[in-house]
Amino acid sequence: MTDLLRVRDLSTRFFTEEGQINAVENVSFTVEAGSVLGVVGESGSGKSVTGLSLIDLVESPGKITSGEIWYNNADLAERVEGDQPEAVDGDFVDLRRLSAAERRSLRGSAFSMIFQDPMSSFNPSITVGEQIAEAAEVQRRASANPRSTRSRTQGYGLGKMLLDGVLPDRSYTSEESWDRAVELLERVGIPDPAERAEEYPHQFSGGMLQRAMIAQALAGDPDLLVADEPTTALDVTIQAQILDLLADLQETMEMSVVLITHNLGVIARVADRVSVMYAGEVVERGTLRDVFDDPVHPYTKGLLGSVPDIDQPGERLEPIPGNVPDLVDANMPDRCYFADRCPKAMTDCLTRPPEYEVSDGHRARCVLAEREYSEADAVPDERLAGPTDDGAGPNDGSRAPDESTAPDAEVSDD
Amino acid sequence: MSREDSDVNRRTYLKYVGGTAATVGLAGCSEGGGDGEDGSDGGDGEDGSDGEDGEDGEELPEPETREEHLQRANLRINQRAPWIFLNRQYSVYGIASRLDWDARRDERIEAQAISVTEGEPSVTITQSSMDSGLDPHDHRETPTDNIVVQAHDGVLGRNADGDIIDALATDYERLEEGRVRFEIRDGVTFHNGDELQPSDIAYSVNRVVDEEVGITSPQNDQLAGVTGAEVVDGGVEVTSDGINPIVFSLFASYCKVVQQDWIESRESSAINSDMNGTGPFQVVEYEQDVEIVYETYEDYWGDAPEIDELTIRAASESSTRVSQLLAGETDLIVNVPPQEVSRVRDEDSTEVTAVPSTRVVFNAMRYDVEPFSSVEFRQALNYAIDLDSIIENILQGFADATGQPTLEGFVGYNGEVDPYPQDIEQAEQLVEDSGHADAEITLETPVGRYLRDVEIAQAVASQIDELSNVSCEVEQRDFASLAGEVTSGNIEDMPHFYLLGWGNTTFDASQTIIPLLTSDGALSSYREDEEIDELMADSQNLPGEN
Amino acid sequence: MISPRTLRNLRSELSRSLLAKLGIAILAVILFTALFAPLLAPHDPTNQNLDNANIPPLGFTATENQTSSEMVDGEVQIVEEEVVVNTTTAHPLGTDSLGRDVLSRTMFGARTSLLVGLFGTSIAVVLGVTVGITAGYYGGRIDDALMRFADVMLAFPSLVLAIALIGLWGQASLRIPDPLVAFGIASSEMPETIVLPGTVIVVVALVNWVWFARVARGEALSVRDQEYVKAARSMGGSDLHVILRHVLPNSLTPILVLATIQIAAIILLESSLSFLGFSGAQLSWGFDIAQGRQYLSSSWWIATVPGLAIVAAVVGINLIGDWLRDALDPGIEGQGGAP
Amino acid sequence: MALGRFLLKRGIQGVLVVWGVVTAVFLLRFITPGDPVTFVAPLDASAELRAQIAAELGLDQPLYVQYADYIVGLLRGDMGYSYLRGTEASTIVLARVPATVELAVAATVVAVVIAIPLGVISATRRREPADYGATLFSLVGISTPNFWLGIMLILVLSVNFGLFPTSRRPIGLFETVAFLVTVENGLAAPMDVGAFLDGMRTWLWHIALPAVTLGTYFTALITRLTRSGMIEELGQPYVRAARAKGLPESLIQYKHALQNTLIPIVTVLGLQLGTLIGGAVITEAVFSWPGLGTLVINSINVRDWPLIQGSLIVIGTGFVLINIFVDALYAYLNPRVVH
Repeated sequence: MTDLLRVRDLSTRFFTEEGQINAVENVSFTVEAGSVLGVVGESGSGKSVTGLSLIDLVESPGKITSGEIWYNNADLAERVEGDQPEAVDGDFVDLRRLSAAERRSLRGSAFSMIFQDPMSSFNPSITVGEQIAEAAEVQRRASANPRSTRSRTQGYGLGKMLLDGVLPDRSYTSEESWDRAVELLERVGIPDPAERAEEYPHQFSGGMLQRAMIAQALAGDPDLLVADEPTTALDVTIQAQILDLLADLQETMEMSVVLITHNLGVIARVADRVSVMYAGEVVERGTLRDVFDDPVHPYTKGLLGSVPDIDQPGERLEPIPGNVPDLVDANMPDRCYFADRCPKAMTDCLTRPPEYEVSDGHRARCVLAEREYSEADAVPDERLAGPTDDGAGPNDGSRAPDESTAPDAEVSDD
Repeated sequence: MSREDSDVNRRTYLKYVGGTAATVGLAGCSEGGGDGEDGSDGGDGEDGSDGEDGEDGEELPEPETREEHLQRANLRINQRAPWIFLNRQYSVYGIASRLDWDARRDERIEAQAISVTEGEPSVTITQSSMDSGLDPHDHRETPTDNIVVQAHDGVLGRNADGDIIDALATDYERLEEGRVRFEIRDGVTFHNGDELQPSDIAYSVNRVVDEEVGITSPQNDQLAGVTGAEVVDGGVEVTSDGINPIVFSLFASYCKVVQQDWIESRESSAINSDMNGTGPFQVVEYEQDVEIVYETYEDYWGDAPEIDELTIRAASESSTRVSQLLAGETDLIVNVPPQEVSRVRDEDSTEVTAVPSTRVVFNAMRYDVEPFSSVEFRQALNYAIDLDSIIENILQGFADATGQPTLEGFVGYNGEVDPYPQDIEQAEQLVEDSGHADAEITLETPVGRYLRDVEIAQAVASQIDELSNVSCEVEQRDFASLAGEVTSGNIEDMPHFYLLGWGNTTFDASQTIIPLLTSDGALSSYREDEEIDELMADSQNLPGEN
Repeated sequence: MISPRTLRNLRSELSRSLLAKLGIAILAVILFTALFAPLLAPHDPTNQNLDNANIPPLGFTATENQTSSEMVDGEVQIVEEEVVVNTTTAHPLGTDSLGRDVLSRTMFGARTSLLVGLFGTSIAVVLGVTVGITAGYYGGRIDDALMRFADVMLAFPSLVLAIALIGLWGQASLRIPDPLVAFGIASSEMPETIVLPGTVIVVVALVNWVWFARVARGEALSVRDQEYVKAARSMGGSDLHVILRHVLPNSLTPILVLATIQIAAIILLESSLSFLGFSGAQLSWGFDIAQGRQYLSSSWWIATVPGLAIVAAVVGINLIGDWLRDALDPGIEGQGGAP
Repeated sequence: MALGRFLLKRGIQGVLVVWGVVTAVFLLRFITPGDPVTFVAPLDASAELRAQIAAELGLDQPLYVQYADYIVGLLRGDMGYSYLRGTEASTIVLARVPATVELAVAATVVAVVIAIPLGVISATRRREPADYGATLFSLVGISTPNFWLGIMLILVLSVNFGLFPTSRRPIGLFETVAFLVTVENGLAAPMDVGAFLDGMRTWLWHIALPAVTLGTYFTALITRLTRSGMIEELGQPYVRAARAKGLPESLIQYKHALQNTLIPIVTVLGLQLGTLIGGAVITEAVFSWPGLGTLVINSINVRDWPLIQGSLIVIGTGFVLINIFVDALYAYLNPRVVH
């Protein structure tokens, strides 16, 4: 399986009033072509920001501060080699070294993204068909003259808009991209797509609109689809349909998917490989079987421990005590971020753990990958009461179990 | 500009006024001797004005002629000070240098008298407002008059200096008391080509004075005393109740002649949007509220005007009018405010001409209400005012101080009477004498009705306030409501102390004193003064000189 | 209402925004001048001195050609002397057509105009918001009736209202004794009373409340269908409670934005009413601008100085309005890729 | 048909509004001082003359009788006769409508063309010089008195530089267009393009300065509304989704964000346009533009009630029509309302 994407030490930070927030901290992972990578973690673990960073959608006050994103695209590499040799390594191109305009030109064509709430991801006053046709139109114009990014962004000023206001609102989009939109709607299983294309977002059900959003993401025939909690806002039956649709599309269009969710059930159902994120870091990654059947990192175990197993219905669920740290740089301790919540915390954990290789492709950022737990090295709690405890976060340091926000591994819509 | 040296040419000026004997009649001005005059009357610069003490009617000889009656009335009014006498304002015009035209005293602009030294013979005039309808007998505003006069003639007319000249009448004479006769010029045609008939003239006069004929014309007081007119063997005879001494000067200023069947065959809207007169110009194009364009009328009976085309427009904002003149968009503008005069003069293609207008501005005081009922208090207020500084600083010299209701150059003007000089001690003394010390008064003024009205009122109020024993404030009033109270007819509704302006284009004292200062005057604030009532009644029954 | 978080936002927004600091500075100066005008003003603003009328501000020369006319044998000769009117430090911003000090008048004018602006706007806000929210919240027939009434009010030129009301109860100027002068802190020649044109304030409010009604109605409409409002009503919350708790706070920001803009319109409206003789106040920016209107081509400063004062006041008020809005409505700013 | 029912309902409401305006004027006449006869008759007219003129004008009857006659007359399309001019009030008032509408629309166009791009730029480049510049420009624009700007423009652009005519409206847009489309005795006259172009140039040159003067306040207001609206829209999730599609930034700003921003602005635009019909008094006076504003003021000054009532009917109708148009446009722009 060739790799589509290799992410090396990606860091994204937010420079806000409260201080610098390290949303994503030296994250590395790879996405194999035609496979589904599941990115799982509690909310606030930096998984969404990772997704946004991939397609360069981090807006102020956030910025990608370091790291490389190698994208396997032969003709892009060839094209870029001319003026940016250092950005090319074989067929791979480091997107971070490209210009913002070039990165933008990849959005929609190489990468695309879908979000959690479909209703707020569509412009309420433009028909769904038109918005999808727009996506198709951008690609059509790009392919018409690949040379200039200018043509794709060919000016759309006030004058054009006034004209638009007068003429029917298809003026930016051509007939051809409209048909493509209808075809896409049909492809994602929306009944009588031609009529539905003329309707507005508020006339669609949540599930239908999510399908429309997927259709829109496929307009440019992307290599990689980043899906940020695509099913969270939907009820169970619809969720299953959407996951099936994603799986089906992924095969037929040889498209890789990065599925970001907090729901282990969804991961188990669709993902080929998994990255578990905690406090901005990938604490464990590997194949689905590695991570689910042979977890090494206590946090992964904790996550899996809090999922009811269909085979042992009576089993007691084990929530993970404590809370996710608030990622404010000044408060981040110089040790394993999970130490204060880790049942097996040892003295070795007081230093930043590197990423150990458990087996081929299965890595974990925990000493337990190298050695066994021994009571003697256990670390008393107060030593761990580092800056994370007295942080501005709501928790008052006490680790009373009932307070912990157990990751709702349940497949339930909130 | 001190008062003394201008005194001399005021005498010489007198001869200009139509035919009045330059009587210096009144035997010398008596000194002092008024009753109740105990304080020293050491006003600064004793310049022989005899107006500063109380009643002293007895010593002066009885007036005989009409003129002397009017002059005596003016003297008494000055002494009893029913008003604070302020100033007579000038009409200030801006004209293109290429124009040759003399401004008239009666604020009338007759395009017939305009000639062009260079450029095309087409002139544009910009007034401050357009007409309120073209019916010559159905308006009372100067702007409308200026538009109507171009296309109509009267029975008589006036030259630039105000002398009475013939117009549609070739000869006029007084038959007996209450009846005068006009011989009518023949060969005169209206713009629609019809001949002028004596019946047209009789009809025009009756349309003004008799509400059964045509409309209830608001001009009937202009022909005060005239009761009717009729055609008598080819001429027109006009009847009046009483001797009506100034009937000829009335016909010289008012009553335009219209064609009877042209008027009677149209209803009000048509009459108000077209004109068919005998005047030197005929209407070519009329856009209500915007502009009116005339061409010369070829078969005009008089000498043809020098210009071919005349356009009259309006711009209410004074700075806009001046800008139009400077930008060459117009040739003659009215009411150039004092502070814009230098701007017009700096431009070499334009200049300013000014002429004393027939409008006087004053502060009326109600005779029947404290503290204005006391003569001393009213005189004190007159002494408090520095007339010259108001004229110099607010009106930039474009005005003359006045001491009496009648203006210089008018029949009945009393040359002996001078404006009150400013004399603070005398004023404060008189206030003490009046028994109204520490009075608090409010001067009500319209806003934007007369040139600098609010500023003049504020200046007057502040100068009164300077007196140690009087305090005065200004209250702004919307002109409609103020005028409503002033013309309400009964004294109770009238404001106590207010600023007003009054224009009188008959060049005769009676048309100012009767309406404003006699017991049965329509808007009089000063009643029950038998001497003045009597003087005015007598004057109306004495034949005037002309 | 003012939670610690809002205060923090206000501070942070202030630290960051240059314009907000500018706004506060301007308004502080104006309020200070308005409050202590009798102490600060170099002259009594109503003190006339006709001899030194129309003196230009420092740094500007005006060769005033004093025109005067001479009656020479019946003809009016215009005599024009080039009089160089030298500026004096006594009147840094020059004098008006009656020789009154423009700087002092502008300082005192601040009081009247700001009070007119303040009272006028607040009456308009109260009236407008009540009508607007009732219309938006209840909808249906009430909404139509109130909004059509608003149309009638909008169609009415402010002048017709002004004349009628002045006819009804006169200028109704409120005379507030000036404490500084009363207690002898400031010199006694300063005017003792602050004159507020009562009728004008009412007229100005009656003309402007409709804008607030429209905005409040829009907000009420959009808030009414929100789930949390339905929830509140379903829990038996009285309409008034719901309005005060949910609708009002929500519509505060747009009302705030509109209020800061309308204050300018209100102060200028007072100016045009003064020009037409309807404002009781004779010591306000509006009155001076109206007076100075005729002199724009010669003594331009008479109208321009109070005009600039209005510009400064409005700029100050609006910058503060922006600052408050940006701080109170963080939603706008923090939409980016929050973690 | 939704649109038909909507128009009918609003039409009826419109009639009510206009009727409301006329009734309000009659009510105000009870308390408004000043008698129309003062201006028809001379100041020193005798009591009988006043009585006669009052009778002729129908003022001697009680107000409610005058009201009844007026309403009955209105139904027959007769607005009565102007007291001062003796001609039909309807012809006088209607003659003023083209000039007013032209100026109101021109001012709006000036505002939209300048304000919207300015608003967008300052929203997209927040806290950069462009934003500060636009904010300050709009604040100064909002607080500049109309007449000050008007007179200054005339003094500088017309008199000094002669770029523009100082004032007046020599030809209307309607007459200009008429050159193209005049129909003489049934058949279309040959198009007089020369005269049309000439007329167009004259009209444009004469309306330029008044439109800018009147439009400035308008421009400033819309700039501020566009800016705050755009900031809010650009923060919406659908903008991020649009970027995810790779759409060009300008398309996102103008087609997506701006269109949603304009929806609420359209209502404000409509209301402002409405106030310009009767409210452009000062600009009309300064530029001698024969509009309704000056007619209303002059009629009020002389208490020419038929003209006042006629003007208010036209202004009220204008308001109603604009409101209907604005609501329809609001529905067209905002699909959630119609679909």
